[in-house]
Amino acid sequence: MAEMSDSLFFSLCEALLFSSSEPISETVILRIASEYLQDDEVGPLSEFIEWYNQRQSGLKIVKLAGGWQIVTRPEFSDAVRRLKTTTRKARFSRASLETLAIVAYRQPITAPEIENIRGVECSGVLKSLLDKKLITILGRKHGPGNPLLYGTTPQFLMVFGLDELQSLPSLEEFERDLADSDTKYLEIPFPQTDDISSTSNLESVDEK
Amino acid sequence: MAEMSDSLFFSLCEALLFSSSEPISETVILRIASEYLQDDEVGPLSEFIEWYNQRQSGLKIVKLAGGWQIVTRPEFSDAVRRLKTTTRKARFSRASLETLAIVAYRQPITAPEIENIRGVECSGVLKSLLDKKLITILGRKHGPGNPLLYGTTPQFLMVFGLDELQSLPSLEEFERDLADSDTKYLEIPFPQTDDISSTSNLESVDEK
Amino acid sequence: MNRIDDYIRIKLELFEGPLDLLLHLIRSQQIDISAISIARITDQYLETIELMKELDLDVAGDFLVMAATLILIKSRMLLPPSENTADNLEEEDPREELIRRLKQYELFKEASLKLEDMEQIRHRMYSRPSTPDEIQGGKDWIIDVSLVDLLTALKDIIIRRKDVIAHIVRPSPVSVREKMTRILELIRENGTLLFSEVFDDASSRQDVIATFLAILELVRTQLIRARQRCLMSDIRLVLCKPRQE
Repeated sequence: MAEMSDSLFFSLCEALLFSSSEPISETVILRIASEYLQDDEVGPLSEFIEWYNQRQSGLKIVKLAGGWQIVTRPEFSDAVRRLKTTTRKARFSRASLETLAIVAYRQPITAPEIENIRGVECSGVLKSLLDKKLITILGRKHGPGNPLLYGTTPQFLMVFGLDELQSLPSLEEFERDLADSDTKYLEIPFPQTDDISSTSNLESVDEK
Repeated sequence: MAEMSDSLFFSLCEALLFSSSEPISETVILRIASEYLQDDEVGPLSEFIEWYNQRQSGLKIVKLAGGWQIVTRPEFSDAVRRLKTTTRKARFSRASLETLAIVAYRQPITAPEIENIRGVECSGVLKSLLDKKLITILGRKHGPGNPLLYGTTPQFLMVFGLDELQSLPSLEEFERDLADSDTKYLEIPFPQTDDISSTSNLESVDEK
Repeated sequence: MNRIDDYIRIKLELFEGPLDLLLHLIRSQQIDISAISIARITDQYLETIELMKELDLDVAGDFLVMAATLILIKSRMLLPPSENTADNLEEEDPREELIRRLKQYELFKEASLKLEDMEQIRHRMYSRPSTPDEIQGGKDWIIDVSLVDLLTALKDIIIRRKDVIAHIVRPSPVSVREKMTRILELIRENGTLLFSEVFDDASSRQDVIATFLAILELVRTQLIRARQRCLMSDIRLVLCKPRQE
């Protein structure tokens, strides 16, 4: 529990984080705190975050795209969604997710390189990912044709709940998982069909 | 202080109020709470508000326009305002983006030339781009009126993550990757060189 | 069309591409990717493609390319080892490249499933809605704009003003026309200009290229002439006499 001397700092941090709809960097928080508080009142941010996240609350602080942000706890997501009239956006198609995964792990990468890995043409998917600002153009590759290079954006980190790219699970982990799970193949007789709503009634056939 | 039985209700209320930018009525809060909690867990809202407002915090709940809303406490308003001026985003208007694009791709260029391309007057937009240090004055063009010549700045390169101006992708390259079948931009006669007919050669030489 | 056909159709439509289909065929055989029998997998693959055609599914070119690749590998597997490599070199497994690609694809497919999970967890956490006062200018700008926005803006202008302009989309910051003007000025001032001098104020490779193209263009349009006293001597640029003279 926080001591009284921390309280003003804690309250200021809470007010700052609350008032922003986007992650704020530690530097900005501490700079503003030091402008409004005595030096000895400004504590390390980690102390505030630890205190905040262990209280009984509907909220928690997470690190996203390099900054800190207050979000609602996942267990209240259904209730919060009831409040919002907006329905859940369409989830990502498998094509988008595959392409994003390739861009995320192999960036900077060119369109032909992505297509080579996926084995299919991907211009439509790239366009939709660019429109959603999940990927962007990083420049050009030096070499024949100087093709454009793509990479992920801070928005990608935000949407997938990542602090930084290094927080992505390593590909070696997947390799290990795949090696361990040779026997699980039978359980997945066909690709998952959650992208296409019309298959929901057919899923049951699958399970019979 | 809240008893344990209230905690879930309190947390839910906090999550709901947090996630809304507008006041929520007591009726709505209690209705949603009763959908997600046991009857005996849902307490009177006033108890939650009283508890919330007496904690040491940077926030408080106020009644506004017939509903309840979390706001930052007045004593932190300067700091919050400071945060907003620090992290405000320069959202680009269409006019700014278009002007910036023309300057980037046709620099050095004069205001009349930009206006000729955009078909509208753009002194205000140019001023705002100058203020943002995305463009700068490169000199004057020799000719009638000696108009100012504009070009992009190192700040421009930083914002767009480019190492040099030559890395700016051409629209053709962009379209090639995205191969947008609806809109055949490639059919638009491209560098139709008022310059010279051999510009297309320049492009290909560039890429070697 | 009956329910089973519908079912198969939907399943087939769901394959992301030839690699996805192959991976599925391999998984349903419960074998390791490295141990695939090309003959068997090729037959199954071709059958599936046939089925897709029967169901009037649009079989994309990518699927057919893979079919050809499989048949090629199959035929190479049937060939006896060639004589000149048999002695010292291990004959390369014709399946090698395909196996490598399948494994790579499988890895990213796995990664994409993980991304999906991550997105679902993230989506259950709501942040504060943004308010209008967060937008617009402040002192330290965080500029929320990308190259894609820039290109899109450019595209919009072109579409809107297509009749008026079609010449704004070259990313070359060095204008050949400017170089032409500059060279003409220099020649007019000095009466003549050495080819080597022209490049003195060229600041970059782009600049050199633009200057060179400017000279070619000036020569082509007969505004200047290039003269050389003897082989290997410096080229001298002079103005052409106006035609009407």
